[in-house]
Amino acid sequence: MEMFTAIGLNHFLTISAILFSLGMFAVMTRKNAIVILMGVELILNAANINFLTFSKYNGGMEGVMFSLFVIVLAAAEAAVALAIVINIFKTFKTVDVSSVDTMKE
Amino acid sequence: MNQLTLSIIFYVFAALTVVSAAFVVFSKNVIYSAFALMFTFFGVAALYVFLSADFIAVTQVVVYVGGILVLLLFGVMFTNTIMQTDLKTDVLHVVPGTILLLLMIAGILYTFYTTGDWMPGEAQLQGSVVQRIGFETMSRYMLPFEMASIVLLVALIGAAFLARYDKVHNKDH
Amino acid sequence: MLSLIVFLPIIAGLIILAVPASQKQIIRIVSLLAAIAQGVIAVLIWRQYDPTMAGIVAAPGGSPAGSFQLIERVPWISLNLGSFGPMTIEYFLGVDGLSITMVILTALISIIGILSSWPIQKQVKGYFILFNLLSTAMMGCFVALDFFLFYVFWELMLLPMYFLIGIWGGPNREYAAIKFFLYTLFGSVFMLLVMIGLYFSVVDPLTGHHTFSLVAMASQENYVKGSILGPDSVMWRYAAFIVLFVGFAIKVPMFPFHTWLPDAHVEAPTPISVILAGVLLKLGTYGMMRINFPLFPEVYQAGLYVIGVFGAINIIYGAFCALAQQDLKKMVAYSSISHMGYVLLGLAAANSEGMLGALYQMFNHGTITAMLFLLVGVIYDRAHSRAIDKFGGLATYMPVYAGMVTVAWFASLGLPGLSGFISEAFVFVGSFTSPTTRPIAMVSVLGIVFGAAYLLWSLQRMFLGKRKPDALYELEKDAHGHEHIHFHDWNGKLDLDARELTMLVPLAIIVIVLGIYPMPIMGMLTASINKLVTVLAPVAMSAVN
Amino acid sequence: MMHSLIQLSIVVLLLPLLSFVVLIFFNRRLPRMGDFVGVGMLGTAFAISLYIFWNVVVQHYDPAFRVAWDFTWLDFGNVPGVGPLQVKMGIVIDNMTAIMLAMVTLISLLVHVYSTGYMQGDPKYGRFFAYLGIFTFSMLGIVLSDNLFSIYMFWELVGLSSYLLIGFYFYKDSAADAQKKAFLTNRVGDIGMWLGILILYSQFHTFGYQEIFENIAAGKFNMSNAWLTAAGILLFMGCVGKSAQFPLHVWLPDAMEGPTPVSALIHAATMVAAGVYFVGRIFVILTPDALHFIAFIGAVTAFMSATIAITQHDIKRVLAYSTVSQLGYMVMGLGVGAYSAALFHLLTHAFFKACLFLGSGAIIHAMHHEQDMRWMGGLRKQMPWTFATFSIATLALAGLPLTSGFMSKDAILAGALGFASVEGGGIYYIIPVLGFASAAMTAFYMGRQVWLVFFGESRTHLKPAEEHHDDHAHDAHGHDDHGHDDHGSHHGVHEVAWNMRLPLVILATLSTFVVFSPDPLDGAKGWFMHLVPTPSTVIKSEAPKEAVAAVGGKLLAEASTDAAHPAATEAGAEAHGEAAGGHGPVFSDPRQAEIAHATHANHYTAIYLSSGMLVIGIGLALIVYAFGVIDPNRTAQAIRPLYLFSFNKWYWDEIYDATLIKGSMLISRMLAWFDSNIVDGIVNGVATIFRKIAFGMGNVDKYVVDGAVNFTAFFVQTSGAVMRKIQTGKVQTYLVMVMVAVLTYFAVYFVQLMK
Repeated sequence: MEMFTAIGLNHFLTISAILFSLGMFAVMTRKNAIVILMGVELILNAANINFLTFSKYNGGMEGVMFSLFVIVLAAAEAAVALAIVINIFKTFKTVDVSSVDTMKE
Repeated sequence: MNQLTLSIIFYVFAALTVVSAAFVVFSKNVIYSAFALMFTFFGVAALYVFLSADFIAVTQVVVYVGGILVLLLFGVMFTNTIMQTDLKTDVLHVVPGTILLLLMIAGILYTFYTTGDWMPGEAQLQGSVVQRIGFETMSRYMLPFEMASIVLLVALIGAAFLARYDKVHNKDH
Repeated sequence: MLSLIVFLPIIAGLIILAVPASQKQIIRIVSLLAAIAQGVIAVLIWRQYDPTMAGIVAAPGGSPAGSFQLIERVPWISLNLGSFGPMTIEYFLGVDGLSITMVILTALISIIGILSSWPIQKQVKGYFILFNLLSTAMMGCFVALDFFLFYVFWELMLLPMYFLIGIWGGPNREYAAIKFFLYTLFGSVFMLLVMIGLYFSVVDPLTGHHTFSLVAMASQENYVKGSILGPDSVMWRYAAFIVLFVGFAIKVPMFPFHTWLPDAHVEAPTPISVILAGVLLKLGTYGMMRINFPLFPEVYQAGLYVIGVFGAINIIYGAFCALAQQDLKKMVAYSSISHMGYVLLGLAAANSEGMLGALYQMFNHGTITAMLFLLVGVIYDRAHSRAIDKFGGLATYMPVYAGMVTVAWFASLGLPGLSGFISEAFVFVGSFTSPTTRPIAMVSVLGIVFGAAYLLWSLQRMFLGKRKPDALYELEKDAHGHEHIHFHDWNGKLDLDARELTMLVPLAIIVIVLGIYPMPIMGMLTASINKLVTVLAPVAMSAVN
Repeated sequence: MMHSLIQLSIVVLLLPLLSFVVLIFFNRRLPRMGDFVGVGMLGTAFAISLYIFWNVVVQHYDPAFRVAWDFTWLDFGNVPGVGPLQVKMGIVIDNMTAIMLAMVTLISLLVHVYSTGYMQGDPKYGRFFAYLGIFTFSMLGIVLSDNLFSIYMFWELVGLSSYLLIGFYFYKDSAADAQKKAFLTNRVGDIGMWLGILILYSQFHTFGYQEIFENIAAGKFNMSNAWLTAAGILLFMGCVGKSAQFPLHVWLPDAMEGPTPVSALIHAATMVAAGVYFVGRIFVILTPDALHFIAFIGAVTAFMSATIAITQHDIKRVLAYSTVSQLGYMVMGLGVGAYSAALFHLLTHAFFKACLFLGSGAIIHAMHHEQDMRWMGGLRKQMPWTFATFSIATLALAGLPLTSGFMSKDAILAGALGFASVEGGGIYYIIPVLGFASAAMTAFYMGRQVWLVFFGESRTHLKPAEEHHDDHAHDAHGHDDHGHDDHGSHHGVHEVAWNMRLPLVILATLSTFVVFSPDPLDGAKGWFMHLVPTPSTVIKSEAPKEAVAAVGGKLLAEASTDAAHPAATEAGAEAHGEAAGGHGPVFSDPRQAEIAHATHANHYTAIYLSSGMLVIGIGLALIVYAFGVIDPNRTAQAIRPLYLFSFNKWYWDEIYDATLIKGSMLISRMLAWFDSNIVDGIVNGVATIFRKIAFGMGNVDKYVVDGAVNFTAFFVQTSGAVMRKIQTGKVQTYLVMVMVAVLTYFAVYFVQLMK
């Protein structure tokens, strides 16, 4: 019971792991490029949770600062990625990444 | 607030985060995914509060929900014609993907629980850290901060260029 | 100068990159100009070459400068590996008697190859870029004196070849391309291991550091005692020799590893066949002479008999297989296997006559086989088939073509007065003079008869006699009662056209001139060959040990 | 400084080549398709050769005459283990060369002249003269060469020109077959010759005759004597191929598919004699064992082809087998040591056989390409010139006294008799017996031929209509494009034009004895035998065997006296009636001396015997064909197996076809099957196995490729295939790979934690 009531480091890490895996799953399996982007956001969020957790339980400010930068970069990433997705859509008339495989040749 | 209440609130938000994240991932409808993602972001923001990072939580809400999510929604709108009701997306390799997902969770958690001498340090963060963030930003993290701003600028210009180039490109043809 | 001749085609490739894909003629002309410029430089090198300088190993004192010519040597990659000391890979080019003829041959065949690529219409831009890349890689292989550099060029060759067969080839091209690629890749992977082993075993006497320089490796006194491939590590040296030999033998191709060649030739377009047979096969035997044998002379001496036996198998087995073929190009491909067997046999002789014959045979086989494949391409262009039995009587209707074929065929079967004879003759002279390979030589002469048999038989079936009832061409009578030949969908000239003659006539002239007076090429080889034989001699080895 | 004769001989050598080059490229642009170029060049060459002949033979008249010149052709530099090594090419002129030079250019010139008539109207008229040019060039090359390497080169070039000329009517399948057969059969002989050359080179690192002879004489041959014998026999293999000796004789009769002037020039007079000439050149290094071998081969060839010639119907085929038979004589002559006799026969045979072939060409021409003697007859009235010259040549071939053939053949037979007696009789008498039997048969079949062709009544009308098709197997037909319509009619038969008659007359004149010797019974008194004496062997003979010493003890004693005192030789020779004996060669080798002596002793025996054989042969021919006492057809029926054996040429073609050709094709098909199914099959099979394994892994599909031969290759191949599948171009797939890798790492990590 102690394990469930005393909210500690491991609880946060568990949530972060689940979030990360779900994000990874989206990136790996979904065909829609936008859902993939959402998956990436989930991964970033999971990372952020980890940063903050360790920051809190270590007493340092590094994690907080890093999570801040992560959020900033996520914003940048989302902007650029969406621009690319829209470009892909204009070129291929689809956002289905499985049909965008010109790299193969 | 006693420990138990805190725990319950934590679990509520944790469940909100995880469930809505799962919904994001498993939903076939992109619009639903996008909205579920909003809940996830909120849930995560709440967890940030638990972690004594209220400034980050606020930033999370502002940037993610206000910015990124809106962007994503725009993306959904752009890439799916409104008339096209079928916003569902296919999922590739569900079974291996799910197996991989479970394996991943199991692997990470196992690592956490077995490796962890995650003993809490003596000095835990307490209370608001907004002031300290401001202090750190302007001193120790000056350079990364500037660089982040430049990256943001470049990303903005790049995004604008990508979208614009596309138009020019299209005109050519 | 050597850098120029190596990288000219790449420069041409870069220029082509900037040309729009629709400007096919410009692309072709740029490539041709680069190849001609390469040819001009090759001629300049030839004129400038001093045949008295031997090469193979460094001049006394350890410097290559007094022995090799046109040396270009700058550090290329320098890494500090901590306890291993500094690792330097050099950009080290130079020519000696072994490579000079190959450089000339490569330049010549490149020109011919580009001329014969003229009719290609599919993705011209990509084709010529790859072709130029291939040209650079081949030339680089022949002039590189740093093992690492050699390896880079060697691997660089595979890529364009793979695409050139795989995209511009015949119906079964993907199979052939993959087969070619995997076979040769298999050979070169082990070469990499041996190369690294050699690096840690050899010290350049001038710098005192480990080196990839082939010149340093060729002198047995530069090997460190106790190192992995040092003089006392007998087992590893044997293993390294065998592994290297197999790597090169695949390229030759030697008997059990030869099956990629007929497939690759049958599927490859004509110019690629020309390059493949004309230059690429030579890289195998060149590698043996430059790297495999001088680096491990005592293993070479121990393996002479085996090499000779494989040579004889190649000669006779290739001839027999050629005899049974129905596809003209496949027959020519097997004839290449047979003729490369002569090179192996000459190398097994371990004396000057045999080695000289082998090296001269490499040059002659390049020119003669180029002719053969071009001629096969001529009939394939017109009739879209190479079935030997589907013609008959062509000599009556295509006299110039038949005359060219006769010259090429007789050159291939080793008629005196044409260059192939002299090289084959000296391969036999050498291998018979050496007591080790004497019995092998006595068996191998049968190859002369069977070589004549399959060539003459195919000549008869395709060109002599009368038109076969199921022939792939039609005869039409004109107003004067003369019969004219007609192919189903061919609108070009029926007999050889100007472009084809431009390719074939110079080759025929080379074949005839070098058959009558071989010294222009042979004179450049003798000093190096004599040096090589000295380096490989058992006496030289025992002196070191 | 080159001797002027050398310079002239180079001109002679190059003129026909020039003719070839000009004609092959420009024959269509020249008037008359350039035949005057060929004739003119050959005329010039002949004039120069005649000058050389005059200078050497008449002015010098010295058996030891020899001029040589060479140049460095290939320079191998300072070869390790050998020292400075050069390959030289050069020209040597001695009496034999000068004579051959004149003979070859003369016959070539006459054939050129003759061809202007015979080949007229052929669409490839100009090219014919070009081919004649390159043939003459290579033949002269053989004659002038001073080393084995260049003679081998010209040897093969002669093979090439023979190939081109036999296949002149290449649109006929029979001609295309014959040319291929000729080239390949010659190649078989050539590889023997090449191995012989290699044996000698491997010891001395030189190809020059003179150096090799000197080295062997100095005892520098380091291998066993068996190798020297092998070298001799192998070099003789070249002669077996080129001179159509048993067992490689099969190509020569088929070579009659070529135009008749070609048969006269190449397949009768010059090229086939090159083999004999070559054996003559290397005569001095032949060991006794090798000589025995050569003698037996020659005798068997002479006998066998004479038996075949008896039953052939085709006029050219009879002559072809007679050529083989006569070449057998020459080879036999060399084998028994009658060197000068054999070469003498080469010369005389060249003239009368060329005359016979050209004569038969005239007949064929006149008969509108009818070659079957059964449908000829009675031609002596229509073609008197041809008849006269043909008869003279026939008599020379049969060996009637007063002809050149008599002198040379008799000298060979005398040599054979002498040889047999010296070698101790027994089986060695087979050689002269076969020789005399062949002489009788030669007289018989030549009598038969002359009678069938020239005497009696014309039988043209007897020819069955279908005969033309039935006889395809063994009949050689003329041009396909004209002449068929004229079959069965003979009203057009008339004497040929002057340009075909003149060569016949000249050649017939050269077949008489006066040209060669003042004494019609003894060629040894003539200039030829004087100028071309049998050279001393350079082989160190072993100690004389006891048996030989016992049988020929007296002879041996005389011989050693000969060696010691040349004067005594002269006296001894004179006792045997040899007027010119004073110039006779002096042999240091006892065996050679004995044979020479015994030959002199048997001179008259040979004359009597061979004249007897001649009488028997011609008499039998007259009895059978002229007087009709014996019906040839009925006789043939009576001894049908023998007749068929002879008619089918001892079944050699069938034997070779069933064994060598079918065997080679079978092996080649087996090896090709082996290659594509076993060698490649292993490669592909391994690939297939791994493809299946890969399927089992669930990630590999039909794009899996083969290509590896052993385990490592399999690994590379499989992973290559997997990689290919993995390279989907989809980032997600790559990501999955990364995750799998990370998880694997986790797994490993956990396993380590467990421990």
